[in-house]
Amino acid sequence: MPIRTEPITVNIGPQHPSTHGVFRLRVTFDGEMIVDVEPIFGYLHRGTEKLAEERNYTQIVTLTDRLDYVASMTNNQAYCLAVERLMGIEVPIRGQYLRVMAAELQRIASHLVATGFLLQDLGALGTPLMYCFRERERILDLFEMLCGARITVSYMRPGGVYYDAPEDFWPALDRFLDYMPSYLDELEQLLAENEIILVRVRNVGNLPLDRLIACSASGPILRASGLAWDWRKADPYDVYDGLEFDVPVGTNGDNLDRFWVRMQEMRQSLRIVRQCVEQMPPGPVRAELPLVLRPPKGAESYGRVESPKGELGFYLISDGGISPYRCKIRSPSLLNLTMIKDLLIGWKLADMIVNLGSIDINMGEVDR
Amino acid sequence: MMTSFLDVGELAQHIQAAYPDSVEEQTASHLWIKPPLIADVCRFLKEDPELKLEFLNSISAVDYIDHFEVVYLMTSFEFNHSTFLRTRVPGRGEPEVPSVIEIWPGADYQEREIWDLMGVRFEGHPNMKRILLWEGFPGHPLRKDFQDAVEY
Amino acid sequence: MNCSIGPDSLFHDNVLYRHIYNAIGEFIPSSLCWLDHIISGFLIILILVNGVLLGAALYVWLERRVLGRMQNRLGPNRWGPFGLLQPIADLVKLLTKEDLVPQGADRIAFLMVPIVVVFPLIAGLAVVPIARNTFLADLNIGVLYLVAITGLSTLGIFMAGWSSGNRYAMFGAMRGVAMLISYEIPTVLSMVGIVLLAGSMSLVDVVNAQHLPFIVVQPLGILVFLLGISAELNRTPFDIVEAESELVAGYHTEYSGIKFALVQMAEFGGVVAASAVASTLFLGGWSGPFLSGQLGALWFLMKLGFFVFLFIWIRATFPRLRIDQIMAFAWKFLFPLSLINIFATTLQVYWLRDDTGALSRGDLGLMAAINIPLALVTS
Amino acid sequence: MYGLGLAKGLMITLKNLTRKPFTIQYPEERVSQHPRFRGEEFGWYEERCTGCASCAKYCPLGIIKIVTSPSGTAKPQGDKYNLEVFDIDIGRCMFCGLCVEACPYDALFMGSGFERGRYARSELVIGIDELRQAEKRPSTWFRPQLENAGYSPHDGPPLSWKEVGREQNRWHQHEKSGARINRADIGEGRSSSAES
Repeated sequence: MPIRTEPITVNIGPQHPSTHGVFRLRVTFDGEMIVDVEPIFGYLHRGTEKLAEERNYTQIVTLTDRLDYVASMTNNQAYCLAVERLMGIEVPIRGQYLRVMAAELQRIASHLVATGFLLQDLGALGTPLMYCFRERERILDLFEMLCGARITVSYMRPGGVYYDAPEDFWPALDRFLDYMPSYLDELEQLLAENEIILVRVRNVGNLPLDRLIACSASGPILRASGLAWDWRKADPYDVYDGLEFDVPVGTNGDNLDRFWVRMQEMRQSLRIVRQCVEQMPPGPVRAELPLVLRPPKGAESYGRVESPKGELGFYLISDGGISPYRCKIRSPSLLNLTMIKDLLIGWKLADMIVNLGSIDINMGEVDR
Repeated sequence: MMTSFLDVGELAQHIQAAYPDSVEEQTASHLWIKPPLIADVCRFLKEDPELKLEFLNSISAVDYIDHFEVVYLMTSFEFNHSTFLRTRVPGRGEPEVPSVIEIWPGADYQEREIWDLMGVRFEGHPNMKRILLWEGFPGHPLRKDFQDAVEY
Repeated sequence: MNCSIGPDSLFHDNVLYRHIYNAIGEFIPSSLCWLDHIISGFLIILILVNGVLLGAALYVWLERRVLGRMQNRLGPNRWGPFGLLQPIADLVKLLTKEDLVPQGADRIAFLMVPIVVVFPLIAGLAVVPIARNTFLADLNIGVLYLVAITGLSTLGIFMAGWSSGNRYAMFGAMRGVAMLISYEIPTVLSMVGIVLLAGSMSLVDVVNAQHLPFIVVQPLGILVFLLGISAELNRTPFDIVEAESELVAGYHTEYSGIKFALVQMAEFGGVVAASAVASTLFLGGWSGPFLSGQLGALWFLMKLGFFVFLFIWIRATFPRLRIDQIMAFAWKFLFPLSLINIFATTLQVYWLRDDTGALSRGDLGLMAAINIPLALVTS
Repeated sequence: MYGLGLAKGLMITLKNLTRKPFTIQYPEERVSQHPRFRGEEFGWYEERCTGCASCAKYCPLGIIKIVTSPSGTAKPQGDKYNLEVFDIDIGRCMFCGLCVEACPYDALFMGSGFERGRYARSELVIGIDELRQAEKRPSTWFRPQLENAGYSPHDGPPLSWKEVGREQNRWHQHEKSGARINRADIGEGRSSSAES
C-alpha cells in the first residue's frame, strides 16, 4: 500500500546561503524530489535602464559596473562597444588591446568565483572557495593598479580605456601569468579527480542543446552542451580577431561539463592575456572625444560581448541628446534562468543547489 | 568572421512571399512587421531553411510617445547572421502584441519584463505578470511619461 | 558497612576514584563514609562534565585554526594567546543573546533538545579509560553501553527538527533519522570485531588486550568505524543533516543563544568523544612505549589529537554526498564490508585463541597479515 | 583503486596547511595600496578651483554641491567667484572618479583614504572647510603628472597645490613661480565654463 504523502513547499531565498544573491525560489518538494519551481526575482532591481536615460553616455559606464558585479570589465566593454557603434568611433589599437586584456582577466576572476561557489554548493566548506578567492584577489590587485578600484572598475570609456596602465603593472601581470597555470593545476588536482565531486556532478543537471537554444541560453552553459558558439569567435569585437584561442566544448551538458568548460576557459583566457601583452603596440589608448558625447539623432546600435556568463548586449537608441533615448540591457543571467525548470525539476534538493550554482547567475544582472 | 546582418530588402521580400501584406514599412536598415502577424513571421524565420534564425537574442520595447516599438533580435548559428525585426503598436493604454513564447521559450522573462516595465502586453503568454516589480506597482516605469514617486 | 576500598572492592581498580575518595576521607569521619562516596561521585561527574566542555571548547578552537590554515586563512587569533580564549568569547556572546523560541514551535520538545543531545555525549565518555587504571567508570558492557547511549542523539536531532516548526529543520531531521539509523549498523558491527578480539566489552579490557594496536589487526574495522562515526557526527562528507548550503543549518536552524551553544557543543564534543573512543578501540588508548602508568594519558591525548586532526582534515577537503548516495554507501559498501570483517575475525579468533580465550601478540600479527590484504582487496 | 582522487585532495589541503596564510591582519598590517587607488577625502586645491562646477555636473549621482557668489575683486586676476559651499556627500559617492576626470583645472583629485566609518550619514558629508584643511594625499587616478613624478599617495608626503599641476601647461609654470593664474594664459574657451 503506498503511503499517502503531501508535497511540501519551501521558500528558498531571498536570504539563503546558496542562492547567489537575493534570489528567491518557491520550490515544491515531494520528499527530497523537486516537483515544481517558481523563481521570483526583483529584489535587487535598481532600474538601471531607466537611470541610463537620465545620465550622459560616459556616466552610464559607472552604472554598468554594477550589473554583473563580479565581471565589471566585460560590462564596461559591452556598453562601450555599443556607444562606439552608435557614434562610429574608431578605438585606438592599444586601447582595444588593453580592453581585451582587462576583460580576459575579469573572465578568469569571474570563472574562479563560479567554480568556487559551485564547490561551496557541493558542500566543500569553503576550502576551494577560499583558494579561488585567493587567486581572484591577485587579479583584483592588478585591477587596482590599473584603475584604482577592484570591483566597480569603470575602467573603460567610450572610445578606449580611461588611461594607459602604469609601468609597474606589466611586471606584476607577468608574475601573475607565470604563477596562475600552476594554481589551476592544483585546483584541478583538488577537484577533477575527487570521486565525491564526480558522483555529485557527473550526469546531474543535463541540459539538452536544442532546448538551450530555444531558451536563448548563452555562454559556458551553451558550450557545455556541445555547441561551440562564442561571440568572441563568431562576431569578433575589439582585437579578438587577431588572437588565437580555442573554444572548449563539452558533450553532455551536465554540471561536470559546465565546470570543465569554465576551467578550460580560464586557461584560454590566460593564453589571450599573454598574447595581448606580447602584441600590444604603443600608442594612444583613447580616441579624442569631447567630454559629453552626442550621437546623431535616431541612431541605434547593439553592442555585445561574450561575458563570463554569456552574451551580454546593450541596445542603445539615441535621440540626439546627451543621454540615450533607450538603453536595453540583454543580460545573460536572466535569460539563462529561463532554463530553470528544466534544470531543477526532477532532481533532489542537494542537486538543485548545485545545478543552480553551475549556471552561474548573478543577481545584479538578473534584476538590473 | 563577423556576424552579418541580413539585407532588409531581401528579407522583406522573403517574408512577403510567405506572408503577403505582413510588412508595414521598410527603410534601408529597418523593417517593421504588422503587429498581429509578428509571431507568425517569427515562426517562419525560425523554421525557414534559408534563414534558420533559431536563436532569439533579445526582445526590447521602446516608447516613442505615440507608439511603442517592439524590437526582436535573432541570430542563426548555422549561417552566423542576425536580423532585427520591429513592430509598431500604437496607443498609450496597454497595447497587445502576439507572444513568441511558443516559438522561443527564451522570450518568457523578456516579455514579462517588457510588460512590467513598459506596459506592452503579450497575447498568448501563459504567465503575463510582473517580474521585477511587485504586483500592484503603479504604472510602468520605463515609459517616458512615468512620474517618479516623490519619496521612496 | 565496609567503607575502605580494598582489593575486592568495586572501585579498587579505579585510581582516580580511589584518590578522590581517600583525599575526601581525611575530612569526613569514617562513620559517614557513604557521604564520602556520594561526594566523590559528584566530583567525578564534575570532572567529566567540565572535561567534556573544555575538550569541546578546545576542539572548536583547533578546528577553526586548522581549517583556517588549510584555507590559507588565520582563524581566530585575537583573543588570548593564539586565539585560545576565542571559545570563551563565543560562549559569552551566545549567553548574552536573546533566547528565541519560534512561534510555531513545540515548546517543550524544543527546549529539551539541547539536554537530549548533550547528555549521551557526556555519559558516553564516562567509560573511556584515560590512563592505566584511570577511568571514570569501568562497565563490563562498555561497548554496548556506548552504542546504546550515543544512539540517543538521533532522537535529539529528530526532536529538534520536528519541534522547530521550520521546514529546513524538518528536512534536516528526516535526513538525519534516515542516515543515522543506517550508519548505526555498520558502526556497531565494526566494533564487534574489537569485542571478539578482546573477548570483553569493557573498554579497559579492550585496551589491555591490545598487544598490537587493533588498527593493524582490524583495518576494515577502522575504515568502517571512521566512516560510520563521521556520518553519525554529521561531518563532511556526510553532513547532509546540517548541509549549510542546502538547509541553512539543518535541524538546528531555529536555535539561538545558549541553546545553540549547547547543540553546537554536542556536535563538536561528539568529535572529541568519537576520537577518544576510536583511539581506545583501535590505537590502544593509553598504552604505548616509553610512557607508562598514569603518564599513558599523554599517549591517549596524542592519539585523540591524531583522530581529531583527521576529522578536521577531512572536513576541510571533501564536499558532501547526496542523500541517496549516502544511503547506498552505507548499505552497499559499509554494511557488507563490516560483515566480511566480522566473518574473518570470527574465524581467525576461533582458530588462534588459546585455552583462556586470550590472543598473544604473535596471533594478532598473523591476523594483521591476513586482514590488511583482505582490506585492500575488498575496499 | 577507489579513493585515489580523495587522497590527492587531502594532500592539497595538507600542503596548504603549511603555506603562509594569505590573510592580512588589517589594523596592524596593510595591503600595499596602489597609487591609483580611488579613495575618500578628495584632494581639493582651492587655489586652482574656479567654481565652474564641472565636477558637480559630471557626477553621476549629483552628490557634489557647489555654491558660489561674485567675489567683487578685480577680473583680470581671475578671482571672479567666491566658493561658499563645496560639499561632497561621500555617503553616496561611488568613487567612480568622473568628477576628477571632468575638472579642467586639475583642482580636484581623488583621495587615498578609506577609513571613514561614521555613526551617522550626515557626518559623511565632506564640507569645504574639511577639504581645505585636509592633508592632501592625492591619488594618481587620471592625473598622469603625479604618476610620472613617481609619487605614491600612501607613503609620500602631502602635496601642495604647486606640486600637483600639469607640467605641459604654460600656466603651470606661472603657478610654480608663485604667480596667480592668469586666465589669459590658460587659453580660450576655458573661462566660459567658469561662468555657468
